[in-house]
Amino acid sequence: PFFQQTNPFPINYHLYAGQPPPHIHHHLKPHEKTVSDLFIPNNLREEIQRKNEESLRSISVAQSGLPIHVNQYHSLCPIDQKFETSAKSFGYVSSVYKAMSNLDGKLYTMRRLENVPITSEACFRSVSKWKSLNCANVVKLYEVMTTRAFDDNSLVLVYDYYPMSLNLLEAHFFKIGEKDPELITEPLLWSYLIQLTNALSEVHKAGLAVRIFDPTKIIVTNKGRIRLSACGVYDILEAATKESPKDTLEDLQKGDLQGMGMLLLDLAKSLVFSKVQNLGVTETIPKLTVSDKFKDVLRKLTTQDISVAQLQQIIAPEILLFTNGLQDSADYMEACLSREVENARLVRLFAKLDSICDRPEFIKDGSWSETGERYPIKLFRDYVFHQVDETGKPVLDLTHVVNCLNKLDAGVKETILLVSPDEMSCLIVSYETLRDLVEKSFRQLRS
Amino acid sequence: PFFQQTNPFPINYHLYAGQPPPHIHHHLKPHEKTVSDLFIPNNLREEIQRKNEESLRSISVAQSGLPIHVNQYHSLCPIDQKFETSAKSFGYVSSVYKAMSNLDGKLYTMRRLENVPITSEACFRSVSKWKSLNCANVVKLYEVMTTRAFDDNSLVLVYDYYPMSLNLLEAHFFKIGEKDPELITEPLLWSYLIQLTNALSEVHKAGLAVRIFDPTKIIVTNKGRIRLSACGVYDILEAATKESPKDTLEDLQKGDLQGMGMLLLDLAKSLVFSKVQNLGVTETIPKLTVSDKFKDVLRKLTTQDISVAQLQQIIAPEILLFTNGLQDSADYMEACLSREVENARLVRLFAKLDSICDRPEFIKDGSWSETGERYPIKLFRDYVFHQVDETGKPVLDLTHVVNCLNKLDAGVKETILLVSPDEMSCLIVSYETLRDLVEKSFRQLRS
Amino acid sequence: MQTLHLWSDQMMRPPNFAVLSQEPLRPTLDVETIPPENHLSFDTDAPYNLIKLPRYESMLLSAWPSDLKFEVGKLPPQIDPEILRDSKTIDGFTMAPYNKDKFGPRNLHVKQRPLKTKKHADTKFPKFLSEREDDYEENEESVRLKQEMMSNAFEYVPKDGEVPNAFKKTDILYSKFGVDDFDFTFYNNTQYAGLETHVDNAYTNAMIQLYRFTPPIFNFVVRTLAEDVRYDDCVLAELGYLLDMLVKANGRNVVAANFQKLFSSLPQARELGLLNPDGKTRNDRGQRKLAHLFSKFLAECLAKDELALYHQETSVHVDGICGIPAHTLLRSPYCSFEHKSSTTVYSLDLNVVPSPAVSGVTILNYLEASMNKTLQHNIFCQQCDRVHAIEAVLSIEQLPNVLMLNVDLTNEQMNEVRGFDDWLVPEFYSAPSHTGRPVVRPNAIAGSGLAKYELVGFVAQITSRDSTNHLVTLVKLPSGEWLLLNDFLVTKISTEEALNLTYWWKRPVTVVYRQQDGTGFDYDGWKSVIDDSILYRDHFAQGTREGKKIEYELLTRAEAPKPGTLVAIDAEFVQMAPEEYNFRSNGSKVLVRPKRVSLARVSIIRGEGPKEGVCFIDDYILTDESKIDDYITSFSGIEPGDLTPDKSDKTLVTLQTAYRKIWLLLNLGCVFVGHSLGGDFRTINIQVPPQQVRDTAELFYLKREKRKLGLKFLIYQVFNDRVQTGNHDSIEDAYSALRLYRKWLELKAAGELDDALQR
Repeated sequence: PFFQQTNPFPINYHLYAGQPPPHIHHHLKPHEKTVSDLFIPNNLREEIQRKNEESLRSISVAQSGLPIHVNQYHSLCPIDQKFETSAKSFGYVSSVYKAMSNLDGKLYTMRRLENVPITSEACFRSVSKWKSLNCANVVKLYEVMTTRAFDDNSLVLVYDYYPMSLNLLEAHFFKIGEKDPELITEPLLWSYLIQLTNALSEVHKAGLAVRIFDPTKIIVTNKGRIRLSACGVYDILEAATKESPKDTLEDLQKGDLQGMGMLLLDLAKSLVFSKVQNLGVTETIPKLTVSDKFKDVLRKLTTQDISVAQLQQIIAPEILLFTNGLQDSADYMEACLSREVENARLVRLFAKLDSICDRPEFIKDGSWSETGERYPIKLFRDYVFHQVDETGKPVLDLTHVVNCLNKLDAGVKETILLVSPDEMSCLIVSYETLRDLVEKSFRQLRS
Repeated sequence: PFFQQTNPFPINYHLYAGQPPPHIHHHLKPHEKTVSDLFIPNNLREEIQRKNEESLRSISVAQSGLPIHVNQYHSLCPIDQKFETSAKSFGYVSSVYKAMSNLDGKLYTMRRLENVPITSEACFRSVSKWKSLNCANVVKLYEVMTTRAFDDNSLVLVYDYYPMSLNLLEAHFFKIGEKDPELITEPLLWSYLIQLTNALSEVHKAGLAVRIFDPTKIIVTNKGRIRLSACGVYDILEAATKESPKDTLEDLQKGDLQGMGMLLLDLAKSLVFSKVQNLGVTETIPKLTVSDKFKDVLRKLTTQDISVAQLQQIIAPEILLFTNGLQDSADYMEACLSREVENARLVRLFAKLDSICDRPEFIKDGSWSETGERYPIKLFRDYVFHQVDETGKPVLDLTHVVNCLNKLDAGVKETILLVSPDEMSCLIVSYETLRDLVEKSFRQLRS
Repeated sequence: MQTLHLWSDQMMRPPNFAVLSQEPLRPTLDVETIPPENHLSFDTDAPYNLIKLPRYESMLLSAWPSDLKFEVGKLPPQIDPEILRDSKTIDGFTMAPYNKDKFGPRNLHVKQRPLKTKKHADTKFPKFLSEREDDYEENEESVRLKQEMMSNAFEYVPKDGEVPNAFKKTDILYSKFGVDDFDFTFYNNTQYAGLETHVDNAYTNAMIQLYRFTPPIFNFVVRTLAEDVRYDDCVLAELGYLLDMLVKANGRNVVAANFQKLFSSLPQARELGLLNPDGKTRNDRGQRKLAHLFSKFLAECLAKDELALYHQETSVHVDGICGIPAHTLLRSPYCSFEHKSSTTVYSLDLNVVPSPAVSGVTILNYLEASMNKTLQHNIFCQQCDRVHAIEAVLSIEQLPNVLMLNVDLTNEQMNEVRGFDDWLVPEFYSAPSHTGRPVVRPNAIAGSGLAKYELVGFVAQITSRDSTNHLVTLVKLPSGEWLLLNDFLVTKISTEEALNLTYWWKRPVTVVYRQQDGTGFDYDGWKSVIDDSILYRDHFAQGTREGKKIEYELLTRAEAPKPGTLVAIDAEFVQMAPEEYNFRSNGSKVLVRPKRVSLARVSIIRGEGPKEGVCFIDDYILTDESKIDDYITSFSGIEPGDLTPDKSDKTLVTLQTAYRKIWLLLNLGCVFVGHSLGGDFRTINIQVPPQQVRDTAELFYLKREKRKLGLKFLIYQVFNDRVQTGNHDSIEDAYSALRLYRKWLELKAAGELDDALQR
């Protein structure tokens, strides 16, 4: 035995899979919610799985009528967002696709605007600034191009891809499939305010302006986390339509603060049951059911009575609180990850085994036959995967499978009894020998 | 040795997955990956495994001479920390153990102070406040008790357990095992300042004071993340020794700011090569090689010329920057987790496929023959694992394997072409159909 | 020494046993039990590290070689359309035969290839004209190379199941010099003009060519050019100009610009969804239906315009050529409801699959099945006051002179057609029958009075390996040879290849037969009856000429142009769309479409006679100014408002009016003088034979420097005059060109031309 149990408590086994730090509680009762609840989904695995599936979703070119590729981007698949497709975003017919880059194998989001009159490369002047902007609350822009791949003159912007992301309107006001819209609460509003402030600070620092705070152009990518999407579109369109810019950068940046204020105000309105839709901004704010501090921030933003620096100062305590939740969420993810660290190893092992087994070229050379040198591997596979009970009924025991594979992986000296299919002969072999056989076969594949 | 590890095999990290030689990475094109790029980064995996291993470490009761259990906590194991064991922290002989709770199966840290004269439950007055404090930068206190389990009169405080954590002194000034101390940089100092400010704000909000900013009582739990440990000890000791409190809460809280300033100053000193150790605070600060803003903050803190609220305001831009980094690291962890969750599903899929394929009882029933319903699965396995190049040489393509299986798992609509072994006919089938076939075969096995 | 005893119940055979030199291995007991709570299952997400990895001292088996490289980002393998077209679905599985030699061995590892936008078409493309090293004397080598490339480009017999080059989609490429630099002549070795792509609705090219090569339709359409059309939007006239141009081009490339401009402006065309900027598509059936719809729409437009043009109540010509009286009988199996109606259609949809026959199924079986078909519909029956099924019986009583058949089958049904070898019959016989349905027979029966129908041609859909589709036309020339018209690629091909529909990449779209009556093409049908009155009168758009500036003097009958009459012409344009580039933010830039311009003004002055130099046509073209991208006033002299009736003080006419005048001058034999006329004629969209052109830019061409001189520069050099001091004015420019031409004649006569050019 490689392990000696001396304690009466089975500590080791129990703990093999890591656990989240005890203080991160989950599924608290509604009144017990903590700031980390803003960021950690209740069903993290499910959500991750859905995201993975969404990333894999594909559509055949014959069905979609989409081009096979647009420059290096292929496997285009429309992202069905109620407020994105076909709608005239930015005054042009616009659609959004998921696409894979042939250069690095990553997925990207492709925003296409039809028939934008781009006549000069000068229209892309602002792109390099957007490209070099790295901010956790801004969807990164990678490149911009015009193309005839769609059989028209399309402007295409390539951004980071976030599977399963919804825009603010979808996330909070529409029932998508089974999923009810998430209720807006004051902590959530603060969190949005902070994230938008972060985005805005970084954008302004880069010498740019956001220019649009449209709830359909802000996406919720993970629980509680938002990002400005569709950045840079306005700059290009303005350059393309040759209108001389009306406002200076300074004006635009001031406008950003107001735009952010108006967006938050609209979101905050949903907290109020009575009709406040038709009231002016100044009349609406006092009616909101939020704290005085939030009202004050809203008032300052909507009246352009504040700078970014001042805003940061005012909301500093809330930002600090926000860091608390984020730290918990990072810790939680790490803890979840610790449960999964052995997965990759098993995938590699399975892939190795399946690559050598039943290979047509090996079958021909006779090494899998009863006298062949790979025969033990064949018997071992039967032993691992094809167990039966006394009545000959298949037994499906994942524990047995993983245990056997772990031992094979480590190549332990333990020996096992492998019986031939005709049950007339048997083989006693150690995991170590089996491992060497597998390794040898694998090496032969490569040579 | 004082105790013997019952888990006597340290993980041989270098034998786990193998790291490609660095020069290989230099010659890779963006679309080329090595096996290590396809799975969780080695260093993260290693860190997680070390943490798991540390959590698992146990010693036999017979060897340690420790009690079998202290109330519900069992499997006590000393945490070997240079500056914790045996040393007279807080003026008492003190030791720290890892222990598991019998109630929830989780691990906790147990801090034991020997022979503290606790005479009344009034000494534990502040404990409830500490227990209800939830802060990402404070190690949570769960309970406090006195016990005779160690055959003496010990005061025991139970905290969250963070495996592999080091205190600030260990982390930055001592070489632990193979690991060199981490260099202190100005961004790190800012990050510490923000985290300490967060801890301090929460502690003060709860009507408490930290009272001690000892570098050995602040632990680094993950990269760059610090937490105040040993909270609440002073409050209890002070009540126990029945000294009437010298300072009001307000004074103590003011002192906290100064304490934090002094700690940061000490850390900042390590940036300077010349001797500044013997200078006074006001002379030291100008000599530090940090930005003026940080010097200004240090000056204000050390001269008690600032409130927490003011501090928050001053460092608001840096807090915002910190949230940016936190969001990125949470995203990074989620991305890693997402990949491993995918792998977990792949392993089950592998196991399913291997359980149904080549089963002797299925071979007999003809469903694997060319007209059988399982025939596509057979062809699919060949397609996934047995690729060849133009010359008929086997090709090992892990990305192909993982991609195909992921698509099979998700049951995407994409169709693939499966060619029969005689290369005379082919089958056009979607992953969705294949998944249904696999599921059906697997169900049949179980029925 | 140990002793081994062997016990056996086999008396006859001694048992096999091995002599072991060491103690035999025994299975070791797996002592460590895994606690139940650590068990894994297929149904839960319990982590695998609940099962411990044993101690290891050497590299784990699961570790893969760290130097192996794997590629990501590959394009998912596309299933070859050829395989898909051979596939059949049996028991829910789609199966197809596989050809290893063509598609490669099974489970072939596909390498990652960088995706690039194809710069060149699949066929090897000749150099741009500007890149030619020698414009004039082509040496042997370059001639040989061009020959080789051409025979390659015109390859029409498939090799290894690939789409032959002549059938592949061709694409115009642009150098920095624009469309003029593209060598269209390379793609046409016949006297039959092809149509350029890169116009709106280029998908209609194939159908237009099919009309062009159907003599009764061609003759009727071109004959109407004799008429002085006095209303706007006459599709018939516009198609007339186009077909006439296709003939006059004599093998040069033609662009259907004016026709497309009119077509795109028709509201019905928009409503029907016919405005498709580019016909290239991945939806095969959709493209076929679009082509059918266009053909039907076009035939109806022609019939409608016939009524308007000849002030008739019913169509005589169009109905007489291709009208098919169709009767619909609605009846109910449940009640006494019955309703009959009759209409005339101009083409027949082949959309019914005939009952299966053992062999020898041809288009005739489909035709028969489609001539008399019964459909089930649910309607609300007014008699019964409820919804119930009715039968709609469609029947055709006789076949027209020109029979247009739209092959309206699904992709699967199309796959069946592929299986029949001689599906597309070159001829058949037909006669009315007493049952009401015409009889169609593959062979003549002596004395039965059957009319003989001959295949005129058909439009085919060509699918490429990347699953995109485009349309080509295959027609039979009067000589009996077959012609392939693939946009601007035109070549003769063998009858066998033309009629072969067994290829995976070729599908019939619309097939035209005509009754054999000996009618041939009548290219000049309009000549004897031509109405040229428009030359001698004003015909302003929207009537009025109040307050207009008139800078011309109308021609009089006494001055009627004769063959050889010299006129000078100049035209001005406005820009409708700028050059289109593919830009990328990494700085790359590729021209994909030249700028699009539209005729804004044309001036023609007398080139001889007592009034030489006096303008007689100065037409401004009525234009929807909201579509103008740039007036380029400094070049065109056109200013905002000039082309809108209620704002302009110019003499505004419709494009068709202005065009007709130029077309009349051309056909009356006038010789056009002007500077750089190629571009002008291209934009006016007219084909002028070289012998009717005197281009001063060509006449004063500097051969050695390969330089064409500007008008302004030439005038200054030759006459020391300054012209074009302000914005361009087409009257002035036409006059300048006339002066230059006169000077050129002078110099030429005196033999001083070369000296003058050197100065």
